[in-house]
Amino acid sequence: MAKSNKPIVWGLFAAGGTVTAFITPVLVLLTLFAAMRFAPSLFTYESIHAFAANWLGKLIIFGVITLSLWHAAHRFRITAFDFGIRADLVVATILYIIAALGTISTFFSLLSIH
Amino acid sequence: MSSKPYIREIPKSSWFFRQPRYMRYMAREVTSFFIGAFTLLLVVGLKRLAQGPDAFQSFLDALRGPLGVLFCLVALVAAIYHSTSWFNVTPQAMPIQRGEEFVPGKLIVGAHYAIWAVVSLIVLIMGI
Amino acid sequence: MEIIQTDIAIVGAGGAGLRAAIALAEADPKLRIALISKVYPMRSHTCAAEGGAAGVIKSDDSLDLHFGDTVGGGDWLCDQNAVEYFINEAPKELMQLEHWGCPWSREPDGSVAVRPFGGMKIKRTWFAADKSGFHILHTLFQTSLKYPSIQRFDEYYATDLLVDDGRCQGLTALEIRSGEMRQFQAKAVIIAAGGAGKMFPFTTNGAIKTGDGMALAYRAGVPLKDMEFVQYHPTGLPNNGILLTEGCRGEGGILVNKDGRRYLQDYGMGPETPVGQPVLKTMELGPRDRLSQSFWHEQRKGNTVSTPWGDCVLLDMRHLGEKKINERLPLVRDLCISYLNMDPVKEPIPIRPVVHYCMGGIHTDIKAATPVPGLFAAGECACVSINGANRLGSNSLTELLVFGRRAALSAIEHIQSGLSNSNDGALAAQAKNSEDRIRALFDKRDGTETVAGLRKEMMATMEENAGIYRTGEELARACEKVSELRQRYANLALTDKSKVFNTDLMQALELNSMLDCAEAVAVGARDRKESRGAHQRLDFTARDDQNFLKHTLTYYHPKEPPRVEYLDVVITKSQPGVRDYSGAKK
Amino acid sequence: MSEERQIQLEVLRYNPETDLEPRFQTYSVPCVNEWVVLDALNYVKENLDPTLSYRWSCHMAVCGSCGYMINGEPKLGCKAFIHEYGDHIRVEPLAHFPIERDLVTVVEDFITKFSSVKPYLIPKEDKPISAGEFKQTPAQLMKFKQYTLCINCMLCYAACPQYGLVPEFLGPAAISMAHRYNQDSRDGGRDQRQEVIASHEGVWECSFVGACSEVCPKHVDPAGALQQVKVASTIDWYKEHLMPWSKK
Ligand SMILES: Cc1cc2nc3c(=O)[nH]c(=O)nc-3n(C[C@H](O)[C@H](O)[C@H](O)COP(=O)(O)OP(=O)(O)OC[C@H]3O[C@@H](n4cnc5c(N)ncnc54)[C@H](O)[C@@H]3O)c2cc1C
Ligand code: SF4
Ligand code: F3S
Ligand code: FES
Repeated sequence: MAKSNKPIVWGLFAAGGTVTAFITPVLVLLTLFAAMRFAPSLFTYESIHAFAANWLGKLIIFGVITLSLWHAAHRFRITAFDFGIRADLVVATILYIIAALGTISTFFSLLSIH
Repeated sequence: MSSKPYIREIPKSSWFFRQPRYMRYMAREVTSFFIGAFTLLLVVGLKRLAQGPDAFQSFLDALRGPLGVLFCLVALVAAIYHSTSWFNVTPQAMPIQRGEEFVPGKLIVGAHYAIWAVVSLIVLIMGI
Repeated sequence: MEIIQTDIAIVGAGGAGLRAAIALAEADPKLRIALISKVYPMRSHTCAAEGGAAGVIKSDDSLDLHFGDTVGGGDWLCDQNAVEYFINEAPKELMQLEHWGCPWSREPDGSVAVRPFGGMKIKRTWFAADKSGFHILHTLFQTSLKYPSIQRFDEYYATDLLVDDGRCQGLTALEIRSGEMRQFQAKAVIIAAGGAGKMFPFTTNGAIKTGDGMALAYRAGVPLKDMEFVQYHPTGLPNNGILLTEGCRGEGGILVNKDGRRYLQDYGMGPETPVGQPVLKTMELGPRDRLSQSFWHEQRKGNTVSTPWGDCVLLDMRHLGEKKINERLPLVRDLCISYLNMDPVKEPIPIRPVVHYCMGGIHTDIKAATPVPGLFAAGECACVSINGANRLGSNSLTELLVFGRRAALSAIEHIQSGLSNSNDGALAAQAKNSEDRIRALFDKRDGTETVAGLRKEMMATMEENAGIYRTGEELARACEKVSELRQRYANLALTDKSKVFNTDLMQALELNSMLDCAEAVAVGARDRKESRGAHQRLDFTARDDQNFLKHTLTYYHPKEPPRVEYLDVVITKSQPGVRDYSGAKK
Repeated sequence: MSEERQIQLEVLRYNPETDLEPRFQTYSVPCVNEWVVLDALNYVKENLDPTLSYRWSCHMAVCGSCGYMINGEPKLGCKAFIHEYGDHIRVEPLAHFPIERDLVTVVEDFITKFSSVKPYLIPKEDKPISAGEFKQTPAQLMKFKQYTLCINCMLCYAACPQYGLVPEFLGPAAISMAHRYNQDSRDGGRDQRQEVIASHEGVWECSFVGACSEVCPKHVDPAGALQQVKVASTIDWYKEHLMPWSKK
């Protein structure tokens, strides 16, 4: 029997699931505040830039974003299947490409912030 | 086999209406869409940040509108549902055995909730 | 009719059948083994056994002690050479199960733990919490999956043995799913089809324990031995007969009557032992027959508690505490809560004696061989005579293993003894007869009797007349009634005319088996004019070694009651004595 | 406690010899409240309709024969108490299995899958019987004990939507049983089992719906076992591909 290659992504999915569980709600909450102009001081360019310019900050941002992306991509792949979309390979390819592009974009964005 | 067993078909795209627990499962799975979308939003935001203050400001402006608020609200519900459903099953996926006893699941879940609260609080304070 | 060629066919895939199959597969991988069972192996009733399996392992124990307990427990009706073989093999077999992964409960140092059991002088019962039989059965079933030479025929119902040229050469079985008959051609057959407790209405036995294996052999001319010895287990849930294991008492549970008195001290099992400190072979750890009989006397005296389900005494385990109950008796607690809505941690549980086990069965010698060459039997359906007049708790599970394996080895010896060629025509003709018999039952349209109706009458008869205490008069009535029911069986008509999974037909065949067994019980009991072990007569209250230190053998007759013969008990080193359960100090 | 109640028992009937498809048949059954649904079926069989077919044996939730869908939920007939239901109870054969007849399903698929995971001890080292037992402390026993409690009732298969959607999926009970042996301190057969478990049809078809554990009458928690298997298989994969030197 052929061994499945799902563990590659599943590791990222599981790690991402944990990270998002801890952090995403509060991030969304902050974004919501920003969207509601609730706490103008918060999303200032300076403060965020400062955070992202720091190596530790970069690492955190990279970790959170990429793991969340892979978590979501993998779970959504299965969700699509559960909704009756049987072209698993196509769905998986598209979703993983999106996740990969997001990962690359994040990487380069972070590189260019000094 | 001389008999002819009867096979009940399972509707491929509406099976989850059969039981409430399947609906709960699908709700959990669908959170991934919102978490994915929100994360992509962060990816874009980060890119704008890298492009300079003006670009970032226009990103924020685009966010500020009823649509942005609505999206954030829905994503918030999804994210919280994801967190709770994730924490509630950790003792199953990662049981901890101490000697002859397993650490009670409630304790593990409780610890996760506590960490969650602390992390959220720190980020919130930092953010504001 | 499809013919299936095999070397050895096993009827029954419970503990005994599976153990036999594995022994065959291990002995010679080239042997073709057909394992035939009317249910999937893990549904076999061995799964219900709770308490454990006896075998000498600890240093404070000895084979002699196990021998003494077993023979005395059996009221000296055991064949002592068989007992000796049994206790010698017992530890090896239990150890073998350990090596196959059985999750035995353990001591802190990692060695296997043992618990006390009724009638045993020393703790020697290996256990896996209170699901010992369950774990044994599943360990055996799962281990059997290792061996490709074991070919399973799940949900096949064996109907008749094929005996030609003076030896057993196969059997016929009905594939339940299709309703088709199959002929199994084999050089040897092992019957391991379990007990017959379902002859009685109130029993710990599952629906499948209908004595089919006994009836198979019986009809093929093998005598049934000591069938009158039917064991009542003293502690069954009153509403549905679910068993609360002897382990309850082994762990320290006590029996009290309506006044809270530990009444066992009034029946020769005293003096009273301190609560929570059970003393072996005394009070609550007396043998099952004695305990069940004490209940009967208490009931006569009006000392029982009345419940919606009849008179009961109380099993009190509260003093064991929640932790110990959860650890050692989790299933018991679960069963009490689920089926009686009572928690043994908080309240005493009403219980009453319930039909549990058949000491008697297919007559075999110490090698598990029946008088018909090529036919072997093991497990509860067999009577090698290690249980005598009363089986000790936890000897049966071990017996399945020891004699399951023994039957396998004997079958191989038989095959290797140079068998003449089979007369295929004669076998096919017999198989055809068997098919015709069942077809006739299936096709019959004008019958007046129903399966449920006859079964109810049989059960009522057995309960009323062949229970814990018996009289000659009642037993004569039972004989008459059962033989009448056997005749009325000819008038049975089935309602279900479908071939696929016809449980109406299955139950009709099972009823046939039970009626045959029931008659052997009744006749054996009527003619045994003494009281011994589980067979207690109010008109002959004493044991009579002069006339009845003998095995009853009943021989089948298609129309008439069975012929009864007697066979001497094998005594090697223990002369019949007094069964003493009165504790260390007298 | 023993009051009587008239129950409408609606049972799915199917006779392959005469029916094209299953249909419901309703029986009016006088039930005692402490009864289980199996008692009601037995009442029907004995008093109303001897043609009704279903499997059962132990009546104490240990043989695993009597799994049915009761009001849409996979249950053991002998552990579904009448007093937990209203006056209308619907009994169907276990979902996701072909119906042989009435409440009897075809279970070969489960048996085959169960057998395929090598659910038996593959000892680390050979040891003769005379050398005594493999030592195993209570703590080591505890590590896998829960997974030994499976009665093969297949309720988890009837609950698992992924098994329904992807019939090739090995399914909860089979994989939990493999996990049981993997976790056993005496066992050394994990690598052999992984070939089946880590395959496409193995543990990776599970999306952690969790329904299996919710319906399991023996609290085996197959869902937990499967997630643990995934974690271990993932670690395997990373070890194998990122640290090839760590392979023995
Ligand atoms: C509730 C309970 C608790 C017990 N607890 C203990 C205990 O703690 N310790 C102890 O030592 N003993 C105990 N016993 C006794 C012991 O469990 C049984 O005696 C033993 O399990 C019988 O095993 P077996 O292999 O002979 O038969 P079973 O396990 O009953 O198996 C019989 C097999 O024969 C098959 N079969 C029957 N008829 C046919 C047919 N016509 N065609 C094809 N196949 C057929 C069945 O399908 C089944 O596979 C207990 C018994 C009960 C009921
Ligand atoms: S895991 Fe539970 S539900 Fe599944 S077969 Fe085993 S006991 Fe039944
Ligand atoms: S329900 Fe099915 S999807 Fe997994 S967690 Fe249980 S096996
Ligand atoms: S009858 Fe055995 S599990 Fe229900």
